[in-house]
Amino acid sequence: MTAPLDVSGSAAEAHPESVLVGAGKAIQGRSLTRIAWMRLRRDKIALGGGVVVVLLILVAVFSSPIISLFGHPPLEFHQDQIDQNTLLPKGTFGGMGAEHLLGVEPVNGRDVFSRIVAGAWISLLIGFLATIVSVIIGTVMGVVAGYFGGWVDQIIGRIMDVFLAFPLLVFAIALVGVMPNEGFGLEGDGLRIAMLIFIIGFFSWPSIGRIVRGQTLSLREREFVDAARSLGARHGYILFREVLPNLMAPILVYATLLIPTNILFEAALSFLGVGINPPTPTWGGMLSEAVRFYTLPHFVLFPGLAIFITVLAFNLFGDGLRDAFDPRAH
Amino acid sequence: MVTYIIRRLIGAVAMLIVISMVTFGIFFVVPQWAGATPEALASRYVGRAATPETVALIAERLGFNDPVVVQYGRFVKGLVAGAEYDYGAGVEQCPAPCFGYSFISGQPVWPDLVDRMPVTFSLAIGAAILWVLAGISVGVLSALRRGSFFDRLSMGTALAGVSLPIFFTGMISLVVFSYGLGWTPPGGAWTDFTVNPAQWAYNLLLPWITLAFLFAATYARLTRAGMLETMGEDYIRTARAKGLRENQVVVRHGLRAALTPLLTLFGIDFGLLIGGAVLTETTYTLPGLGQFAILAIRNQDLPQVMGVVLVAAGFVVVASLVVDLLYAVVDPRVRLS
Amino acid sequence: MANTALTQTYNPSTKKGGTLKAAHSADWDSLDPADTYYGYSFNFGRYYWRTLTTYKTGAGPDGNTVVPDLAEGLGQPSPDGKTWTYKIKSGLKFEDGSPITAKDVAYAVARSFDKETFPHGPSYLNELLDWPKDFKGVYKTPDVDYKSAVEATDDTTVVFHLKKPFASMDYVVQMPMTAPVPKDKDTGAKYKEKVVSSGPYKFETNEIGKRFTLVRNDQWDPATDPNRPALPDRIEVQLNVNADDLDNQLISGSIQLDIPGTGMQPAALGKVLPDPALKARTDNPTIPRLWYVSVIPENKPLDNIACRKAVMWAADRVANQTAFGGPVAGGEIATNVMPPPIVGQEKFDLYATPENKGDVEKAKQALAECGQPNGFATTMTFRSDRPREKALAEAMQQALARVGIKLTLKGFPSAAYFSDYAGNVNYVKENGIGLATHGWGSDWPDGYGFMQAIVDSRTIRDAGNYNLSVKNPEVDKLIDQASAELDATARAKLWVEVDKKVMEDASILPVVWAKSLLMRGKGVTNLAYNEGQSMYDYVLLGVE
Amino acid sequence: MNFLDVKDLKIHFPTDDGLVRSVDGLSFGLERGKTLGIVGESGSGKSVTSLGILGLHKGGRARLSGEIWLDGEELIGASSEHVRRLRGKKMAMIFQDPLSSMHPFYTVGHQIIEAYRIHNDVSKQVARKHAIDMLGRVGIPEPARRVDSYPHEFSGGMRQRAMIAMALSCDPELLIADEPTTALDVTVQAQILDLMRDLQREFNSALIIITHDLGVVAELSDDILVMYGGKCVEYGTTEDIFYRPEHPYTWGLLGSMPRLDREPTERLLPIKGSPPSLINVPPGCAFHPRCPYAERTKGKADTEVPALAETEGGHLVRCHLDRAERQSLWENEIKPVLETQ
Repeated sequence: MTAPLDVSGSAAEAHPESVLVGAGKAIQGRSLTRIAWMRLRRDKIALGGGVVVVLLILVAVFSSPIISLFGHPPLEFHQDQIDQNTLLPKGTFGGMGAEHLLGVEPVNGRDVFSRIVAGAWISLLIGFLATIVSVIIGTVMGVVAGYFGGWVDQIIGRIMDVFLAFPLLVFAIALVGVMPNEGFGLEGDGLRIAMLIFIIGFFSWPSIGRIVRGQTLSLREREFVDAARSLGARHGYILFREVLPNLMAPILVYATLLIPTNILFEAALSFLGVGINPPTPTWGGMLSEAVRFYTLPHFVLFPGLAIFITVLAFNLFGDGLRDAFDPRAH
Repeated sequence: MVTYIIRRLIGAVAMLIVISMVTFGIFFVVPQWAGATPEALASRYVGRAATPETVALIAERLGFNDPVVVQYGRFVKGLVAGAEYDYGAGVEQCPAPCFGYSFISGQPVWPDLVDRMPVTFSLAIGAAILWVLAGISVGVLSALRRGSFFDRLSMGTALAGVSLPIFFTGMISLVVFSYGLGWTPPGGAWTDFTVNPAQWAYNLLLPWITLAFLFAATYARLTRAGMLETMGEDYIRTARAKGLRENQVVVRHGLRAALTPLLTLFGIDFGLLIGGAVLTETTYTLPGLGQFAILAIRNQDLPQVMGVVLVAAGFVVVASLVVDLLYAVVDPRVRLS
Repeated sequence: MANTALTQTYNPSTKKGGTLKAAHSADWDSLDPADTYYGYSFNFGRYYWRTLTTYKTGAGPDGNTVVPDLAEGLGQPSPDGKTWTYKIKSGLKFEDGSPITAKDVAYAVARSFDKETFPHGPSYLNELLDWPKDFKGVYKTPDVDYKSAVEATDDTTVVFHLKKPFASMDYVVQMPMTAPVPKDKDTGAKYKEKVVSSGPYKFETNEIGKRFTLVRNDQWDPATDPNRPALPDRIEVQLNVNADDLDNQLISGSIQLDIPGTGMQPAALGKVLPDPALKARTDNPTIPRLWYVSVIPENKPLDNIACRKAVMWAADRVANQTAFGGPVAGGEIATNVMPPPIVGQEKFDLYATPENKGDVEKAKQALAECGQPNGFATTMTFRSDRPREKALAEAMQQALARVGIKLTLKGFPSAAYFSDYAGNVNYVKENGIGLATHGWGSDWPDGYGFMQAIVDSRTIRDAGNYNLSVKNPEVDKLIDQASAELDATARAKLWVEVDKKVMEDASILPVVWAKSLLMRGKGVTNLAYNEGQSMYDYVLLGVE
Repeated sequence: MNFLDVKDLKIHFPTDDGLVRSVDGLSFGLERGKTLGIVGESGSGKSVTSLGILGLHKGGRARLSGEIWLDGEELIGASSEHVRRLRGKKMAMIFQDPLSSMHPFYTVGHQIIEAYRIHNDVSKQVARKHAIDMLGRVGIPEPARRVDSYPHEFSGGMRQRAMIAMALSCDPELLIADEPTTALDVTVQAQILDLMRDLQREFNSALIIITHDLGVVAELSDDILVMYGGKCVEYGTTEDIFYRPEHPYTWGLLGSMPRLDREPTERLLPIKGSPPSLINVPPGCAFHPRCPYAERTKGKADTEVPALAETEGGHLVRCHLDRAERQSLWENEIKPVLETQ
């Protein structure tokens, strides 16, 4: 938040904008993106979140080399590390050490570090792509509702209400539970991931939809849209050339904030046992196994921390982004 | 006002119909795409080593041989007019609203749901009280001391709070406080309020706090944002200019306006929660509606799934209606028409 | 000492009184004797029902044999093995004081026929007895006389008429379908809410899905019942208790009995096994249950026996055992189908490999023989809500990868596993399912009781199959031969033959003969492991 | 000593971007029964000044210095609590936008009653009668009924009347009206201004009217203070400002006055550019970047801050130009343009 004058509200007369405009020449003429970037650069915490996000993406993208450097293949068994009777890792702290950085899993002795690194890939992939699905559906629905208004808006509003009233998690579980294992030319993990992306994305669009609708409503009343309309521009032209470009900033901001929500959604589904099929590692899936082995701190903590750090980083970055684009929306 | 309520109720019923159709579709149409026959569906619900004759009998009895539309119609009829259940030695009436009989237990669904409501209600109400109190007070204090150490600390904690999945915090809390320190009861502990209120509260303490922490984080963030916005409003300046004491300015003029938009959110959150706190109940193995829903889905017990989904959706619908009515009371600018 | 209760009665006592506190981590399928099919339910039910015969109580190999309960002696077969007659004792009474007669037993058997009302119960008698064509159960066709199947020829004689000779009738009638039900108190599917007791205890309260309590039934006459000492005054049962919490309560002593008796959760194992004091309180029997992988010959290339053998050779039995819980909590590495507690079982190993870790060379040879020298790809199913089956699938995937067999793993919910997926003929064919995780426990400890349901190809139907892999006419022929053989020793030999045929066919990959790690409750007296029940003998228990 | 004396008032806000000097050395005085108009563009510091007088910056981030004497009491050094007691009773304020300045959730009556009861220990019934009375006095028809209406149920003019009623409910001796008519229709504007004049006479209070529009203060004010960049650039009687203005900025303001005979957007003497940044105040005369006559100072305007100098009879001007030159510019160049038509 960089609004210069915010004196617990009492100096509201000295409005931030007047100062910004007055501070004048330096800032005038710069695009909203540039201003946002300037604000963001000053927000150390958000930048920290952003750096972690970038690191996580790098980890996910380069998971294979990282694993081959520091760990073992995530599916490889190391039952020599396991006590045959209790099925728990023989070593202290879950077998943590140079060989297995974060210890090994009970029963089969798979390397926890490698599985967490490999899990990053799934979490981020689903988080990102599901968000894209939500953004596409949400933007189309929001723009259509906001731009055309009237009964179209009414119907879309009702649909959003239905989604809000849905016990979504229960529903998603039911849906994933009865889904077939082949289809759309995909099978196995590929189909499963595609399905999770679609289901999570499909259930998360109303939040974006509402925001886009609101923004479109206000954009529709602006002069430049009026001007374009009075010049006889077609709906398509106005939507794509006038409305959508102006929606990019809010969409970007709320998409960033939706990613962590979707990552949590995926983790919850995996936790409840309806995520990706084993043995492909996911953080939620690891946590659900940890329930049975709750006495092993390394097995409970590391996947949980992985989720926490990822979600927190996205939240920090998204919050900063939002403040940068619209300080008063906070 | 009355017409508004009636209109909203009609809308709510329409919404529930849509939800019930979609649920029904998921459980009947999707498996049929996958090639399930009535016998295959029926064989889910019989004991092991059932003969083909048994399976055919069960398929007939559960009505799987009828078209989906007829099956759905029967479900709706049961809801509206009640249904009859042949228990062998006689026929039992299941009065409306009859959500049918569980395929697995053969018991009517509704009493089972009613049975589990107190658990979820207790969980939701207790947690709601905690998170509203904690979230709002922290949010208000943060807003008033903006930029202070308290503000940074509490907002940092809140952001961490919204980033922690409840099945992780729940598990950690159980491991530490129940299995480690032995301060709190283990997962699954539940005592009815009417049996022993102290034990009831003691058993729910950990789930309450964990669940409340998650929501309190969100509410603290929103309260703070709302407070900051409100305290910058012109009417707050007016109130100060009148010579009103600062605490009265905050409470009478600031808080009321800042919290009103939270009412809607609270309605939906609370409505969703009393329909089943799936993750919390799973983590703490509490025998509430959320756990019921998960078990029903695992067992593919359609009448139970339909029952719990509709009840849950019904709660949200009712909660949002109540909230909208309350909103009109709180904010005189809102007209119900 | 660990394992004491396997061979002798631990802490023997005849002291009466006290309350036995028991808990269950889930719920009963039903408390109705006609509608239940769990071992613990058969075991526990004897508190409130009596059947024609019952397993001999107590520890040791005798526990596998049946002794009379309601009946005065074991069943009398007719020379052709198609009629079995049981004489019941006199002076028996229901909890309301009314006498128990042969009619009540016959009625109970007849009512259990109605699988629409009682879908959970076993259907052996439905298939074995010669029911009239027009009989649809005592509720739908109350006027049809069912005496062609079961009849009470007088107050003390029950006669069963079978469709074909059957040797193991004494084992079948120890199941609760023969527990008497008074016709005038029968409320069909609602009977489970108020079961009329014929045993030493009766229901005081019964909140379905939550808890129930049993108290003494003063109409039960101990003189008629040498099997049940009936020590506690009261038995309290909690249902749907958190499994981890249940273990902890059992360890700490706040409950004394874990009703399902299938062993402890991993967290408790990690606590109990390393602790000598706690370990001393455990018993670790092998139970008549096999965990196995069906190797389904339905799809290519597993229709070729050499490819199935490649799977046998490639599997890492130690990894499989670990996946299933290790040698203590999981079980003994299984080398053939029939588990050791089955009467007449013989252990043999057609696919012995060094250290049981599999033999890559032999597997590759078999693959070459099958025409798939580089391996092949197939799919393995498991029940997603069962962590051990999941671990087994993962272990199989790792082991088979060594020889180039690529497994895709697919988990399904238990509820629909047999109906829609692994037991559904079309699904298996269309989705190229090659391997499927299964488990099977015997209903009684002889070859028929264990094998028939999982190796007889004639039981295969469209959906809901437990067996899809063993489809061998020779096996079927041997089964018929064994069923009709009235000589016990010869019969046992025939079942071993069946076992060998199946293993030669390489259509079942045995994983473990299950063992359960049972913990004796604190303050429990007179405790013994019963082989027939594969659990502690519940009716013997007393409390200090 | 005047009833109100403001001496060298400075109100600064430290921000991430630097120190914002919203008000930078402002002095003026005002007697009971007199009216002062403070005129300037938005951002010139006029509203910050009024909030400063009311003590509404206390507790915030603002840094205040200088002296504010109200009826013999110094306010900047006084405790917040003391100033709070004076607020609403001794000094009251009317805000620009009556809709946003009244709490939307409370009835108009409730808000007036609240204002009255803060400073008067009376029962609710008494306060309510007083509120109805006040509403009647500001010209609201059927006050007994309208007292229970919510602000959004009033028209804009009515709301402003209600706002005035609220401000006057405790007979304040100093009344500050911040752009009291900006949000209103032109016809309503006149009514409100009339009302304020009448009420001021009735209550004999000192009145400060803050506006960007000289037209608003023309008839009402005794004196006028022109602010630019946080400083006073010209001060004088209304006659001084309208007939003998000496600061080029004042000329610009006069030229910007909307007149009934012209389009509202038409300006005679537009002031080019935008108001100065309060962080990086231009060196020298704050107005010089926009001043058409700046070059006549031979560079002085760029470097040296002009002093506020008295010309005659209390007329103060802050300008580097000679007085003679200013007078001649006014007479020869500006006045003729303003008087066209």
